Parts: sequence; C-alpha cells; structure tokens
Amino acid sequence: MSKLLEICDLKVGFTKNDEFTPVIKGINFSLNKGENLGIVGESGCGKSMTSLAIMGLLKHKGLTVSEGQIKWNGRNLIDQSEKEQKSMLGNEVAMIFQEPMTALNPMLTVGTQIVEQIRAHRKVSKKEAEAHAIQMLKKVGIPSPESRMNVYPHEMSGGMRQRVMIAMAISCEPELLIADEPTTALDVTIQAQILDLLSNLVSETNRSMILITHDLGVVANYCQRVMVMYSGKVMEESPTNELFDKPLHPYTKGLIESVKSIEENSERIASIPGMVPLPGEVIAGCVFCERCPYATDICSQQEPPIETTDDGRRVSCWNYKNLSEVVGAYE
Amino acid sequence: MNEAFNMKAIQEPLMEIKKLKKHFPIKKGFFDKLKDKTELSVKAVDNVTFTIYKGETLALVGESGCGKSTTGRSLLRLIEPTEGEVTFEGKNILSMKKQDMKDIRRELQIVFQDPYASLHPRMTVREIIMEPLIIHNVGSASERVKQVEELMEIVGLSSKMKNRYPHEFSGGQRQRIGIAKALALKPKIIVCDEAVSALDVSVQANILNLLKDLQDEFQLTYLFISHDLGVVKNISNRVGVMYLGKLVEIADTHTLFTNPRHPYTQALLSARPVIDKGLQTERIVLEGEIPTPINPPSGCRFHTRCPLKTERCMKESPEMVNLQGGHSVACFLAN
Amino acid sequence: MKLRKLSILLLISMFTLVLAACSGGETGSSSKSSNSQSTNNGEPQSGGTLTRAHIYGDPQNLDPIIRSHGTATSMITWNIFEPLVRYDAEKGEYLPGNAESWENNEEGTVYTFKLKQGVKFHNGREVKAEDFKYSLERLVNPENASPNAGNLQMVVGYEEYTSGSASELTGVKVVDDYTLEITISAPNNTFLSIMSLPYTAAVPKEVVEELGDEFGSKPVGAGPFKFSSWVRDSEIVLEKYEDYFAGAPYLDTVVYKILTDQAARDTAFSSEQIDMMILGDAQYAQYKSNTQYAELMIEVPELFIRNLRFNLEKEGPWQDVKVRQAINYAIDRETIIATVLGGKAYPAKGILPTSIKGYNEEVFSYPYDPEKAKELLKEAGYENGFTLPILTTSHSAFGVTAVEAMSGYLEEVGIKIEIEQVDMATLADRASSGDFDTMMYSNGGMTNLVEFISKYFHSDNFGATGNTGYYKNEEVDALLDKALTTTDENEMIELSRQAEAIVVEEAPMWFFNYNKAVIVHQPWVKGLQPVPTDIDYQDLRKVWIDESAKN
Amino acid sequence: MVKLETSSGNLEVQSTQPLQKVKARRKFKISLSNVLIGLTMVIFATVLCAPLITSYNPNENDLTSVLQAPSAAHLMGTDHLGRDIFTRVLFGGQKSLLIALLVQGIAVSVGALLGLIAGYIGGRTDKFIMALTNIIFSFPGILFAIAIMAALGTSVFNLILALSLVSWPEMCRLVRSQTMALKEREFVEGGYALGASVYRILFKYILPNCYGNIVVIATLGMAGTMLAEASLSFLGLGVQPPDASWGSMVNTGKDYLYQAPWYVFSPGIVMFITILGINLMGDKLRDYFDPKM
Amino acid sequence: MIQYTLKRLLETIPIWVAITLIVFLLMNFIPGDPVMQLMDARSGAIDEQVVEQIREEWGLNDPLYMQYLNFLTNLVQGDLGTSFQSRMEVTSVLLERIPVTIQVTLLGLFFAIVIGVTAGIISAMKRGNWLDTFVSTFSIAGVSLPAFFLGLLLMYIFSVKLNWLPASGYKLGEVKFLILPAITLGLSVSGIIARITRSSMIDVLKMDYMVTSYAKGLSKYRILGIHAMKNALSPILTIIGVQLGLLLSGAVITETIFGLPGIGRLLIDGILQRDIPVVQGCVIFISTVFLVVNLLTDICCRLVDPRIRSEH
Repeated sequence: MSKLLEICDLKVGFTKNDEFTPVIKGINFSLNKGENLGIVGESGCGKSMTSLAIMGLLKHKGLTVSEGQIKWNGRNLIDQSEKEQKSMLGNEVAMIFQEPMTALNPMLTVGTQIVEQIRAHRKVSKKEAEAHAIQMLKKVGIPSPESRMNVYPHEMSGGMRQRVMIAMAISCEPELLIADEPTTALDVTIQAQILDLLSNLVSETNRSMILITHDLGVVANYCQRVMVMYSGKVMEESPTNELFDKPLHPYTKGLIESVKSIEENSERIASIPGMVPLPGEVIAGCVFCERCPYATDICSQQEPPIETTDDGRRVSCWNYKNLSEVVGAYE
Repeated sequence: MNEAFNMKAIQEPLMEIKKLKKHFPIKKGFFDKLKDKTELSVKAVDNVTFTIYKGETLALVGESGCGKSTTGRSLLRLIEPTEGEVTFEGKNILSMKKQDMKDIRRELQIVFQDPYASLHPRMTVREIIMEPLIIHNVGSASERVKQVEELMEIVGLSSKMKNRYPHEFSGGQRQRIGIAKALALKPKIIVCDEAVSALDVSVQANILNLLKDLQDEFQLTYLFISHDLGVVKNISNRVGVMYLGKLVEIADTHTLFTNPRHPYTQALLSARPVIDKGLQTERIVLEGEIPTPINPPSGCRFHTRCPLKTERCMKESPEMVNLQGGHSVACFLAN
Repeated sequence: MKLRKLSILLLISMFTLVLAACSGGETGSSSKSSNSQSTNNGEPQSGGTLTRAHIYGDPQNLDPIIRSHGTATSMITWNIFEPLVRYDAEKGEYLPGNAESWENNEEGTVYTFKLKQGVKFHNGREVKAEDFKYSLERLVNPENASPNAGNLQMVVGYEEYTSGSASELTGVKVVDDYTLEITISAPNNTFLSIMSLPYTAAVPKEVVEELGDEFGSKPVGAGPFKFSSWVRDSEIVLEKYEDYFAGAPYLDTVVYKILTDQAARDTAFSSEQIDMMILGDAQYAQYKSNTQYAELMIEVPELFIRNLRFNLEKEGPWQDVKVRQAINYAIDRETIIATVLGGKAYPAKGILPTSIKGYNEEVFSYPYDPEKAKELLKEAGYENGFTLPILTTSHSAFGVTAVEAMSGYLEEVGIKIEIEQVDMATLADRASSGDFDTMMYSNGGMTNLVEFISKYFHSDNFGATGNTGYYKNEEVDALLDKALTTTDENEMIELSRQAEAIVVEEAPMWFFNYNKAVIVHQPWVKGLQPVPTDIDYQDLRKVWIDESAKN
Repeated sequence: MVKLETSSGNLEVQSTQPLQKVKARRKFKISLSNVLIGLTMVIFATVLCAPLITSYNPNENDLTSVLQAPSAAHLMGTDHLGRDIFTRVLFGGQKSLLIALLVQGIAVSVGALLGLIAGYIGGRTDKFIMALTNIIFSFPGILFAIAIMAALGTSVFNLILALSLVSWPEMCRLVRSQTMALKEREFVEGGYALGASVYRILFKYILPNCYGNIVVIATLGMAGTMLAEASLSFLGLGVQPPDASWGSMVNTGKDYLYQAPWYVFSPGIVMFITILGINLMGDKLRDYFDPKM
Repeated sequence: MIQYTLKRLLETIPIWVAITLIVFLLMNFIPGDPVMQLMDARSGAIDEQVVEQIREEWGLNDPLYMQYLNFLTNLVQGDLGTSFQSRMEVTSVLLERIPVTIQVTLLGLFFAIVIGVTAGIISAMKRGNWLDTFVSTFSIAGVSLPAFFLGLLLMYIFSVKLNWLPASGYKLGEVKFLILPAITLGLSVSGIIARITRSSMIDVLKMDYMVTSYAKGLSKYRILGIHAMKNALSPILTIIGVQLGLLLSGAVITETIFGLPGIGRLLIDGILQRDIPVVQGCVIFISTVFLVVNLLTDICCRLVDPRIRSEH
C-alpha cells in the first residue's frame, strides 16, 4: 500500500503579542489509500487543527504551521502555491464539517453551493454541473433532489443539511475525505444514518477517510485505525479492536473506562482527574503526567518518545508496558 | 442501583404533571389572517402526563424538537404552558400569583445545557452564585459571602477564584458554577437541561459524579433532560422517552434499557454507538426525518418512521397504557 | 510600526496643508498680473456677460408686487420692469423712466404723468396708460395679498377698492393712451419715490392672465433686460432687451449667482467665477489691504442707520433720558468701527445718513466721553450701574458682534449687558410686537428724509410700522406732519432737520453707524455706481465689460 | 504513584491561567490612536484647568489688537474683538464638552430606558416607541431646536434639551435590538428561573451587556452634538455670546477664513482632535467592556 | 412580499400623520408671524391693515384645528398649498428642488459606499495591521470633520487652486457641479459605512461557511464577493438606508456652501421665513423618503437574506 498522506513532525500554533503558542506540538502519522482513520480526543487536543493543517486552512483561524511536513502523494503541502492549493482543495481532499447549519452558506441555495464547487474544479457547463449535483444529492439519499437544488440550507433539517455537505464533498470525487465531528450536532437516529452513509461511500470507491470525533463509540464502530490525541500530541495509535481491547496509554485507558462505566451503569463513574491543559500551558515531561495515575518520576521530567510496539501499534508513554498491573486506577 | 430505587418508589410524589400542553402560536400577517382563518401553532408539548417522585432522578430523553426542554421549562414556568396542570407538593404552580411563584422558585432550580451561554458574562462568580441569595433576600451580606464560598467548595471550585469572570473558566468549571448557583437556595428539585451534553467525556464523568454526590448529600430530586442514552442510563432511576411532543414510553431505567416496548425507544437504543460490542443491540436504522411539530402527523406521531406501523396507527393516536409496575407505553403494538 | 508613524505624519501634513492653503488666500490672488487701470475710463463697449453675486438667497418671486421692496428682488426687478420714474442715486433726483415727464398740481395732490411713446413690453406690445392703471389696481387688490399694497393708501379710492365697494381705483385715471393721472388724498413727499419702485411699474395684462401664478417665475416687463432663465437657489439670467426704449444696454447677459455663504463667495470671486460682489464686514479689511483689489472697490454710505433701540413702553433705566444719553456718550463708536468692522462703516452723527438728500452737517453728535456718561448715570441715580438686556441677531455690524464690541465700554461705566440672540424672523416679530427691552438693528433705505425720520419716530407709526421703540414727542410729530405735506423742498428739509435735532437730543436710540456699502469687482467691470439706497441696486444700463482687461 | 481523588474533588482547581494578568502584560504601544487619545486627554485636562492656565479673560475685548496672528502673547492669536483665542478655546471647551456630555448622558438614559422597555415588552409598546424614533429620525432636528429655544428662551439648559431630543432615538434603537437578542439568552432565562424581578433583569442582566455598543454610539454622538451645536449657534440658538463654544467659534471664525485662518482652525482642530480622540476612546472602551477580550 | 410591503406602508401612515401634525404645531408655535416675514423689516414699511388682509386671505385667522384639517384635506388631494413667500404651488417648488437633492444625495451616497465599503473590506481583511489602523482612524476622522469645513477646503483646493471644478452653482445635467458637494456629503457617511462594513465583514469572516468556501477550493473573488459579501450585506444596507435619510436632511450645509438649489436649503429658508406650507412640504418629502427608504432597506434585506424572506 502506498502512503497517501504523511504527516511528519507537524507543529502548529498561533502568535499573539510576539509570543508563539503551540497548539499541535509535533505529531507524526500516515494514511494509506483506502484506509479509514479515526482521530479521537477531547476538545482542545488539536484534532481539528490537524485537519485544517492538512487542508491548509489554518491561516483563516489565525494559526500557522511552524514546523514539519504534510506530504500528499509524496508532495509537501506546506510550501505549495496558493494556486496549487486551490486546485487540490475540494478536488483531491474534501472536508465535512461539524455543524452543517453554519458550514453551509445561509445566503445561497444548496444547488448553487454544490455547483460552484464542481465548476471550480471541472470545466463543465452550468447545466452539466447541475445535473451532476442532482446526481450527487441522489447518491447521498436526498429525496426529490431536483427540487431540493433550489432550497436554502435553513429550510432543511440537520440530517439533510449534513447530507448536502457530504454530497458537496464527494462531488469532485476526492481521494481523501476529512470528516470533522460530522454527527456531533445531529440526533442519535440521524447520526446512525449519516455514519452509515459515509462509511458506505468510502468503502464503495476505495477512498480514504479521516474521521475526527470525540465519541469513542463512533470510532469503535466506523474506523479501522484510531489515533488518540491529547494536548497537541499523539498518545496512541492502534487498530480499533486492539485499542478497545487493550489500550496501551493511560489516557486511552482512562477514556475507555470512563465511557464503559457510564454504559455499564456503574454507581461510580470512572473519570480522569484534572482537566485538559490550556493551549500555551507549559507542561514539563509528558503532557498527560499531571493527570496520570500511573505517572512516575520520569514522566514529569522527560517527554516520552513515540514507540512502535511489536504488533505495529504506536504509543507515547514511559510506562505503557506496566499498565495492566495497576487495576482500578480510574474510579 | 435500580433495586434501590424500587424501594424509593413507594415514596410520595413531589411533582405531578398532568396533560401538559404547550403550543406556540405562529404569528400570521394581517393578510394571511384574511385568507386563512385557522390558527397554526407549533405543538411542542402535547398532553404529557407524568410524576416525579421525591429523591429520584427522572430522565427525559428524545431527539431535538421532541419537547423535552419545553417540558422542563414549563415546570419552572420559564415558559407558560398552554394547558395542563403542574403541581408541586400538591400546589398547582401554574395558577400561582407572582409572589407565591417567587417563593416556590426557591424549591425549583435549573441547570442549563450551555455552560458558555448560561452564565452572566459580566458578573463575577461570586456575584453569580450570590444572585439567588440576593433575589430571595437570604442572609446578611457577610453571611452571603460565606455561603458563596461554601457552595464553591461543595461543587469543587476553589473559593479563591470567586472574583473571576465566567469566561476565565473551562466548560466543566462553568457547569460547576451553574450547579452551585442552582444549589444556593437549597432547592428540592433541580431540572438539569442537557447539563452534561456539551462537555468532554472525562469532564462529563466528573460532573455526573458530582450530581450524584449532591443528590445524596442534599436529598435532591432531579429531572434530567438529555439526548444521550448512555448518560441517562447511568444517572437516572426512571426514564421517559418523548417523540414529537408526546411521551411515548416511561419506565424504570433497567426495564427500559432491557425491555423497551415502543418501536421508537427500540430504535433509539439500537442507534447508539457503544464501544462495548456486548451491549450493542441489533441495529434498527430509522427511515426519514423527524416531522415538523407544526403539522404533526395524524394518528400516532411516529407512524411516518415506524417500521411496524399498521393502518390503525395512521388514524388513531395511542394512549399511554400501563404495562406493569411503572412501565407505560403509548403504542398499539405493545399490548 | 514605521507605517504607523507614517500615518501620523500624513495626518499632520494634512493639517499643515490646510493651513497653508488658507493663509495662501491673499497672496494667491495677488500673484495674478494686475493690468487694471482706473475703473471708469475708456469708451463703453457692447457685449459681454456680467456675473454678480446675489447674497440674499433666492428672490422667490419676480412678480414685482409679490415680494416687499427689498434688495433680494429689487436688484433684479428694477432691470426687468420700467417704473414711471427712476431715481438717480448719484444726483439724488428723479429722472424719467416710463414717464417722459410729470406734473404736480398746486395742492400737490394730483400727479399727471406723460408716458413715453414706443415703450414696449418684452413681448413687443407698447406700454400704455391703461397698463399702469391695471398694474396699480393689481397691486392693491387684496386677492393678490401684496405686502406693498399699503404704500398706495394715499391714493384716492384705495379704501373703497380694497374693501370691494368700488370696482376700480378711482384715484388712478387714464386720460389717454399716454397720459396717466393719479390723485392722492393729501400732499405727500414720498409719492414719487414710490412711483420709482418696481412694484408700481407696468406689467402686461395679457401675460399676467395667461401665466397666472407662473408670472412670478417668468416675469415680463418693459425694462432694459428681459428675463431669460432661473435655476432656483442657484442663478437667474437676464438678457439684453434690444428694443429697450432708451437704447439697448451694453451688457448682453447678466447672471445673478445666488451665493449666501461668505466664504463661498470669496472663493468664487478669487477664482473669477463672479465679476462683482458686495463685501461683508469681515472681508472689507482683507480686500482693502490687497493691492490688487484696493483699486477695484466702490464705496458709499448707505441709507441705513445701525442703532440700539430703546423700547420706551418697557420699564427700565432707559426710561430716563439721561441714561440714554449716557449710553451714547459711553461708547467709542469710532474705535469699534475701525477695529471690529474693519472701517466698513461711518460713525453715526444723528439719524440721517450722510448720503441722504438734506443731510445736516451740523447735527449734534454724541462724542466718546465716558466721564460725562458716568456723570449722567449718577444724576439719574444709576451710579452703581444696572443690567441692560439686548435683543439681537447674528450680524456683525448691527447684530451680536456689535453688541459684544460695545459691551466693554458699557461695563466701564457700570452697565452690564445681557445678550439674547434670536433668528431674524423672531427678531422681526418681536420688534413689531414690542416684545423687547432694547434691540440692536439697522433701519432705513428710504431716499426721502421726512419719510426716513417719520417711519421711526412719528407716533403714527408705533410698533410694526417702524417706530418700534414707541418714541413720542408731539413737537416732532407736528414738524414731521408739516414737512411731509409741504411742496417746498427747502422747507421740507428745514423742518426735518428740526425734528431730527429734537430726536437726537432725546436719544431714543444709541446712534451707532451708517453702513459703508462696498462692492468689489474684477478689473474688466466698468460703469458701476455708488448707490446709497443700496449699493446692490446698480443701474445695469450703465455697466459694461472691458474685454481688453481680461487676459 | 498517587491515587488521585476522583469525582467531585477539587480537581480542576489549577484551572486556567488568570487572563487578567495576560491582559495587564499586553504591551502599551505607541500607535496613532494612542497618540490621539493622549492628546485628547491633554485637551480635557487643559480645558478643565482653564483658569489656571491662562491669565486672559475670555470675554474681555481688546479692540486695539483684533485678529492678530498667533504669537507668544496669544498662542492662537486673537479674534475679531481682540479676545485671546487660546483662552476662548479653553473656556469654550468647557461649554462644548459639558453640553456634549450632558446631551449624550440624557440620550443614553432616555434612549437606553426606552430601548430596554421597547425591546423587552415588545408588541404595541415597542411599535409606539419605534414610531416615535421614526418620527424624530425623519424630522429636521433643527426645527425642534428652533421651536424649543424660541418657546423657552435661549439658554444652555434649553440647548441641551433640544439636542437631547434628537439624540436619543439612535441609542434607543440600538438598545432595543440588543435587548431583543439578549432576552432570549440562557443566562437571562437563568434570572427568570431565580425569580428575579423585571427591574433586575433589565438593569442587571440586559443593560450591562449593551454597554460596549452604547459607548460607541455615545462617543459618535458626542461628535454629532458638537457639530449640531455649531450649526445652531449660526442661527444664534447656541451658546449665547459673549460666551463661546468651539462650535460657535468655528462658525464666527469661518468668515475670517482667508483673513485670519487661525481663528477658525484653532477651535476647529482642537474640536477635530477631541472628537477623534473621543471616538477612538469609545472603541477602546468597547473592548474594555467586553470581558471576553 | 407585496403583502409585506402593503402592511408596512399602512403602518407608516400614522407616523406620517403624526409628523405633519408636529410640524404644523411647531411652525405655529414658534414666534415669528409668517406674514410679517413678507415685509421688509429693515425699512419697516409695514401696513397693519395689509397684514390683516393677507392673514385673512391665507386663512391664518382660522382656528388652528381648522387650518390643520384644511391642510390635511388638501394633502389627500395632492395639494400641498401655496408658499407664503414665493406664492408658488409648494408641489411645483418641491419638484424643482427634489432632483438636485436626490442627485447630490445619491452621488454622495455613491462616493460614501464606494469609499466606505472598500475601506471597510480592506480593514477587515487586514485586521490589526497598519492599513486597518489607518483606514479606521481615517473613517473616524471623516465622521469628526465638520461638513462646512471640509466643503470649504475642497472648494479652495479644487476650485481656486486647481480650477478643476466650479466652486458653486448648478446646471441641470452637469455633473461637475455635483462632485464637490457629493464628496463633502459622502465623506462623513463613508466613515460610518466603513465602520459597519468592517465589523460586519469581520463577523462574517469568522463564520464556518467561510472556511467551507476555502475548503472547496473556490476563487478568491467568489469567496469574498459572493460568500462573504452576501452575508455581510444586511447591516450595511440598513446603515445605508438610515444614512440616506440623514443625508437628505443633512444636505443643508453642503447646499448652502456650494450654492445648490436643493430641498435642504428650501427647508432652512422656509423655517427662517416661517413659510409654513413650504416647511410642511419639505418635511413631508423628507419623512416620506425616509420612511420609504426604511421600507426599501427592509425589503432589500429580506430579498438578500433567504432566512428572513421565508419568515411570516
């Protein structure tokens, strides 16, 4: 399998009052063609920033890439020209955002918004683009797509809007789809519909997808591989089943236990103590050590390297081999 | 846990909600009125009846627009219900005068969903938590300050932070402030309107634990409104499921999760992605969208999406029927 | 950071530019080569356009009877219409206009006008006696609500006609096509001056009837210029009337540019967009000191007296003649004129301006004598002073600036001033209703000295009619009555002078100054005259453009 | 290895870094706007201390030295009555600033109150108040001013009254629209839930959140008031002579524009800088009133 | 939409009537007899009898309510009465002036929009940068500069020094007379428009759909011109509407300085001469334009924003 996307030592942050504050503190990962990668983490961990970095949209949020490379089919995206970027966005890589209500322009009809994307990348007439757009709407399961072309986003339900977002994203047949919390704003029954639709679209065409979410349940059900992020660092990366069966990193473990104890209706919910550090907060050693029940002296002194285990999992923890010995650390 | 509740169930009801209705009229222009005389309205809550028992946590679940928040707010008269009766300790609060209502508000408090929007951005934490004390004229100035500090410690905030503004806190901390404020008047019941929905998993766990601790400590009753079935399963003793303004099923938590009888409840449970594959039930993916509450479907409101619908469902609206214990369902097929 | 500094610099330089631009005003205009010779020499040439500033705002209506006789309209209508007689301001006498000659009977009550033959309206029809009868009846007809109608009260039959009991104004008789006879109820020395005004000029009946209200927008008369176009509040254009009975005027076109803003006029003049304009108090010194313009100015003492009028109906220290005299002694009018008004006025001696016919050189005038003023105040019992309320409006020479200027002097003798400034309409209203204690204003415009004095000091004219201060002295009344009716001009002047002397003695006003009216013009404008009634009343028949002076 | 207390323990205490310190650390920069604001402050201070700074009497004529160019004796020259312009600018500033402040004070109080009422109650009350603002908006303000001054006499008090009358509607509209948005907000709903009185909701919950925009409109309004006062003084309806205001000085001075440019430019530039500074301050204050900044 | 327009028009009628009533009362209330204003106050040539005659002729001796009712009945028939001063039909007086004011106002507004919107967009795009500071300061400066000051300055530079444009006057159809007044008018308004555009653009640029539009790989023109501008338009339109109203009544000073024969001057002269019918006519015109513009901006906002459009 060829590497479609490769992120090498990426650092992202913002500059305020001449001070650089890192948000992503150096991450590495790669994605193969046809692969489905989930990125999980709590708010502020940098998972959305990662997707924006790939898209080259950081500047619109006031952020900059300070270091590292993003390789797309071997080509470094960091120093590509604006023109190259424009032809890539929406065409080779497309993105689906969290809140379809705000991610769609309220002033333009659904049709206009899909057609403009098609016409930005394909030399087709307006008529052809419209026909293609209708086809896309049909593909994402929107009933009577012809009439829906002239409808404004606010006239649709949340689920329909997200389908429109998806139709728009796939309209130029991108190789990679980045879905940033695509169902967070949706109801449970609709969430299931949308996630099913997405995974079908991806598997059908052998596309790749990065699914960004805070919901472990979603990841467990829809991704082949999961990367866990915390405070701008990668904590762990594993195939899904292995991750949930035997998390290597204390943070992953804490998250999973937390969710499980809620699901299992236990009296006391397991929780990770403390709170997510703020961007700009300087933490010596491991970023998680202050909240880690397994922390040893080294954790607060030295940053753990990311290690690749024998079965191809990656983890960034000094003590990951000893975790199973301590039971009930999170309670 | 559920067993424990069944013992409590014998206890007296704290709040009774009978045939609660809230219809929001849709304003029509002068000319529209000339053309069409019928009044349109959003039937947000339609004939909902249930009881909250002392010391329990009753959860209301449902998808957006099902009327769960409207119901919660109607109990506090933050929204004036169109019809129905809400009694608190035997007194109908909907017919109460202003002053009586103000007194009763000490007993009824609310914690909102959005920890960012629900706190006054220009008040310090101290002012925010003291606000209920001032409004209800509790204690002297120095007593109030002391009380604020106590409350902050109770919800796990350092009283050193009392002079900070809400935006200087994280989401979890804000929700703690909101809870401290709700606790200030020592209420009997707190309506938690999606109180943990906006929080991250690890923070969510902290807040849920806090709520549980507080319930034990202060003998609180919760009406817990949420769309998250996982959270509901964990915290509540009983669960009511709402769909499009109607209560479709109500039962104790264990019964509801193990033996849901309404097709909607079943679908809802199955749609929830869980990480423990053992808990995953067979997927029922519902077709279509939730209809608008302006013109809700005739008959059973769920019939447009129900995989099991019959002729009858389209014509008649099913009533709530008590199956056994506290388990009631509004579905023709459940009997 | 650097750029931020740059923007500050830019802002600062913007201000300096502004300052430089404005202070450059004087030098800028003098940089032009001045090849002007003396103003009125050379042979008059025909042709050219005269563009003059009209400073009073839109004249609103050019039908001569609609507007009261004032500068705003008359400076235009006098050129469109031909009254029976024309007043020669320089000579101070009446010259033929539409009437070739006129006679007054012995009693002084019947005037017979012989009309010139071949005088034609701008529509080509000849003006006949019938036209004057029509025009005068139109003037007094209440339906036309002319503010000037009252001036014909002296004509026999006025009452009957205006009340509707008579169908014609009997005092005006058409003897034949070219003879008009007007009978007045009593001899009146102001009659001829009224017959020289535009509102008594003939208007063509057929045009008036055809146009109706529109006549005021497209006036047709028999004067030297015909109406051409009018952009409201902007400009009025007149054209040479080739068939004018006394020969066509030199100018092809006259443009009145309506420019009410002083600064805008200055700009227009220095950019040569206007050829002549009247100067305000603030400008005079500036133009006077400019070497180029100093020679291009025409000055005249205008027939106005600026004064502080005491309302004798109101209680106050000014009821005491000594107080009034004291105020006249207390203020150094000459210094005020020299400094504040930049010399653009003549100190008032008595009531009558120097340019009026019959002006008395010998009339008593109050010198600046603060000691005497203090003495008089002490005699009157006001050695500790008092507060003098003054009603005034926004003007430099007869308004708030003058009041402010005199305040220092009055303070020195213990009188404190309290200014109440109002707009012109309110002032006029309060003046006519006597709702003021003292008031700063300017009065005049009349060419006849009896008329001038009576208007303001005869007890018949209390209040709105002119004697706003309610001054009453039976001796003065008697003298004026006699002066008004006598047919002997010398007697008239003598009687008037006697009346004036009494009034000055009793000081019912603080006599401030007579306006020095000033016109500044471009070097190529020739033939302008110093007109004391109002310098804007230029007889444009005499004005011509010297094209050679333009470059 | 420490087993940390879970659940409701005070775990989030370390919390955020106090942002206020961050704010204080923000460097003060010499920018155009800061320079102008500083200048305005200096103007305010000199105007307030006018009697200490100048030895001239602002209303005393000196006909021997009219329209003199700026010099050491007369920093800004003299006017047409020989009065020291610098002194008059200082004393006139007291009047101008007093009028502008009071007018905006009244406009804010009346406008904000009516805006709160209209926005909160809605319905007919709202329609009525909005109609009132519409009437004043579409009405030549000068007509009101003339009427009031003519009826009640020309005094600073009546001037303030007249100018206030035309100044409140803009404020009213702004506060109204914000009130309508704010009353739906959750924290206001929280106020209802506590049983807070309408009074408390309006003044404690809604109004403080309008401050930022009120300040901006009020500072813009101060500029407008000074300019309006200038045009009223042209009609003799402004500050009554011999007292001066910046507006009336500019108005009188503009007749001497070519002859004595300092006459119009001295008060003009001082007024311009002050208005500019006030507006820039308004922007800064808006940021200050926004706790999220 | 038609229904909405009709409804809004109906709503403006009471406001309109209230405005006429207030003008009427004010004009009768302020001192200064309109008939006295006809007379030449300086020469004091006033004949009480004539004054009385004229008052009678014009119905000024009727009780106030009668005068107002007469005015209203005439108004309904499209008759605004006759000017006391010029004796012309107020309607025709107005018709003569309206084009000038409209021309100069629209041209001024055009300058204001071009300068204001451009400046606003630039400073929103370059937020925090020196260009933003400069444009923001400049736009406040525009608001802070008295119009007569600016007018004289422009006149001095462009008419006297450069001799490019006429200092004053007006000729139908000649734009050169309108340029300086329009800039004078427009500059102060441009500041306000720039500020609103800036803040509205900043709000829009923060929106999620802007990121979406970048993520779609659209051209810059389309992103700014269509996606951003369409969303930022409503507040800009609203402020333009309000400003147009203010421009109309605020044109007085500009019209005086530049000798333009417009409504503003007519109004001020009318007030000063107590020419009640003319003042009434001007105020009715200005308030009608204001109300109509208000209505139009609301309709425009509705047309632009599909969310409001579909509301009832």
